[in-house]
Amino acid sequence: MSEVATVVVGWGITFVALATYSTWVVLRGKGIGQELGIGEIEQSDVEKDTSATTDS
Amino acid sequence: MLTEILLVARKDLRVERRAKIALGQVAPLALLILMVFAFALDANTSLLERGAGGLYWLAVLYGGTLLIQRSFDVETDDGNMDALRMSAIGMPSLFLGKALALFVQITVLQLILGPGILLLYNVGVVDWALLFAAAIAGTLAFSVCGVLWGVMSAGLRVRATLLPLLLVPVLAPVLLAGSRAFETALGVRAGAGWTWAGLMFVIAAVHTALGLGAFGFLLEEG
Amino acid sequence: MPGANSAAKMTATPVTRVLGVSALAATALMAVLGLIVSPPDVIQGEAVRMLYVHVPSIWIAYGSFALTSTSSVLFLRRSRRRADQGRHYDRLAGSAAEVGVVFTAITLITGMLWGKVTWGTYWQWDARLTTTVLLFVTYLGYLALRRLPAEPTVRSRRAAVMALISFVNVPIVHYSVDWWRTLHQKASLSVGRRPEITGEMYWTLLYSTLAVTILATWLIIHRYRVIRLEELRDEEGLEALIASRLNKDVGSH
Amino acid sequence: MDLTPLHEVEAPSDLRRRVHRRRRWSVLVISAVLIFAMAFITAQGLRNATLFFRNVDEAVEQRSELGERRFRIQGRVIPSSVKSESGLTTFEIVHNCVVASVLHSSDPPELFSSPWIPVVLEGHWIAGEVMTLGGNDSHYFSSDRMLVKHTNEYASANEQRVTEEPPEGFLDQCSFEVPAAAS
Repeated sequence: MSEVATVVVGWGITFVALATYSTWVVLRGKGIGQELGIGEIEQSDVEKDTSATTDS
Repeated sequence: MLTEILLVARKDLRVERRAKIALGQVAPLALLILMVFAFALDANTSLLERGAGGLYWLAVLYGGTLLIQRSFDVETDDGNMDALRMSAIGMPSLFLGKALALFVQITVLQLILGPGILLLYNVGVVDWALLFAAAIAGTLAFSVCGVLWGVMSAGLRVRATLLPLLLVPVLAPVLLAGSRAFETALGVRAGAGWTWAGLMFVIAAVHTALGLGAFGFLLEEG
Repeated sequence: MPGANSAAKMTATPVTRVLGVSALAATALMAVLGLIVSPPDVIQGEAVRMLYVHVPSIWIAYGSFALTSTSSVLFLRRSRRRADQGRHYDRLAGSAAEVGVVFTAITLITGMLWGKVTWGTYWQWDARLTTTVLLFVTYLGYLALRRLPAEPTVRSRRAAVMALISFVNVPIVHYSVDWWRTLHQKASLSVGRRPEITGEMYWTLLYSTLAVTILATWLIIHRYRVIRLEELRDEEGLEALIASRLNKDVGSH
Repeated sequence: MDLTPLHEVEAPSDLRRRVHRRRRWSVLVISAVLIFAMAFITAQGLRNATLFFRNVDEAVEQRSELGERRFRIQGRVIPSSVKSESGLTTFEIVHNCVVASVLHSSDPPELFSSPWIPVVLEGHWIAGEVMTLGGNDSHYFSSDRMLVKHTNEYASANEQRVTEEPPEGFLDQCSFEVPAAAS
């Protein structure tokens, strides 16, 4: 692999891993919140955060 | 305190002597593993000779893990843990006592494995003092770490897989140090065997200190 | 912070929303600085850009594990006085450890890629690499211990002790490059030594650390809240179970 | 499940104090032993026992002891000495003013071409007369594995050119002169 390809792969893995993990955390919180019937109250907040993380 | 330690150790050893798990099952199993290593490496003696130290400690790790598991299964069966807590024995004594009992058992295991590698792997000893020092240091580290991490997984339903997962990373340096020290003692590697033996003593000391401090937290359930 | 006893505090708050957006912006800027603005290295060329994810990741991992140990100590002190207290410290320890493990994994992966282009190998058993992978496995074990089905107090206490013991490895990992001869280069920055790194790269590295810190803080806060929700769910599930059992008993009589 | 209200089963205060005192004592012991252990490890230095590589000067010194055994050797590549021919690369490496000649038999990593780059080689000594910068030598190092050991120095390629000059102060004490590269 060339230097540039390595850098791209390395940064790519980092960002994908962090984005996946953040999304998982937020979605899980949202899921359990709904299950418990407290998600609805603050739903809009959760959604904002979801969109904020998945992009990164 | 010393009497308490001996009391705990004697209790564990008596349980062991009656059940004969260590001698009757674990030791033969460890010997079998030594044989299987020989098959895996195609009885290539030069390879076996060079790897003898490492294979020896791997067998000890395997047998030792079983013994550690066993040492705490005995405690958690039938609510023995509560009985122990209620007896006036102090936590440090309990920790040291159980470590002492494990030390004896692992030593017995090694007394069987030691001749095993000498005979099966065709190795000679060039430095007996180092060999014994390394064996003692390694056994100390094994038993102290074993008690500390054994209690961590004691009484949990998935302990059979959890204990090795927690124990192996901690014992990895001991395994490394033990293998290097043995290789020096068996004359297949020139190197600082005594430093490695020293490292195992340090690991044992650190874990003794940690165990003395932390054992109380681990046993006081709720 | 007597923690999360009202449900409304559970999900995102204005503060974390701001934090989340700034984490996003900060990491975007980090990519621009690290991948485009900062110069290539005189020897390593473009490969030097791995520095800006590799080094901040392990620092965040160290920091998270430090947070785990600190809150474990606080948890042990609290729960000693009363068994039902200090739960929030336990949750904090758990969330920080998980984030730490994620960043340790990133460090290992980026390190292997970087090693392939500069050293010419993905992996070597030198002191730094070996201790780092042990650190990773140890904290994986910690997370496994936290997940076990057991009484929460027992489990948390054992996990807290394990967190304390596991932290011993962190300084060993960090100083391994000074104590032993390793293939890995010495620490990029350390106290009391002149940084041997040119200005633009130095500032990019510091900025990347800041960006990743914001992201990690946001992650830890959210993970904390999710752990709290999981606990609530478990409690509620237990209550529902008891209720259904009671109903059945009433029915059968 | 334990239904007793927990605040009612608190230990009497004097008992608690005693427990606390014992705890403080054990914390002291722990930290003392930990510090001792750390000091021991650093002082005694496993650095000798865990040699990932030997520097050129040590490898030359321990030649008889090493014999034909495989080990890793570390030194900086002298740029003017590199010659490549039919898959074999010969060059000289230097550390602490001791020079060793190397015969390397696989493709070197990309960064090998940087002047004065430190490399770690895996292989063993072979007896044979060779001429090096440091004078005649009775052995050369036969290697089949090369790792480039980059340092923690980073410099912008925009500002600094790749120089053929040895790193500052690296060869100051040496008795030999290094000729400029043929390029």
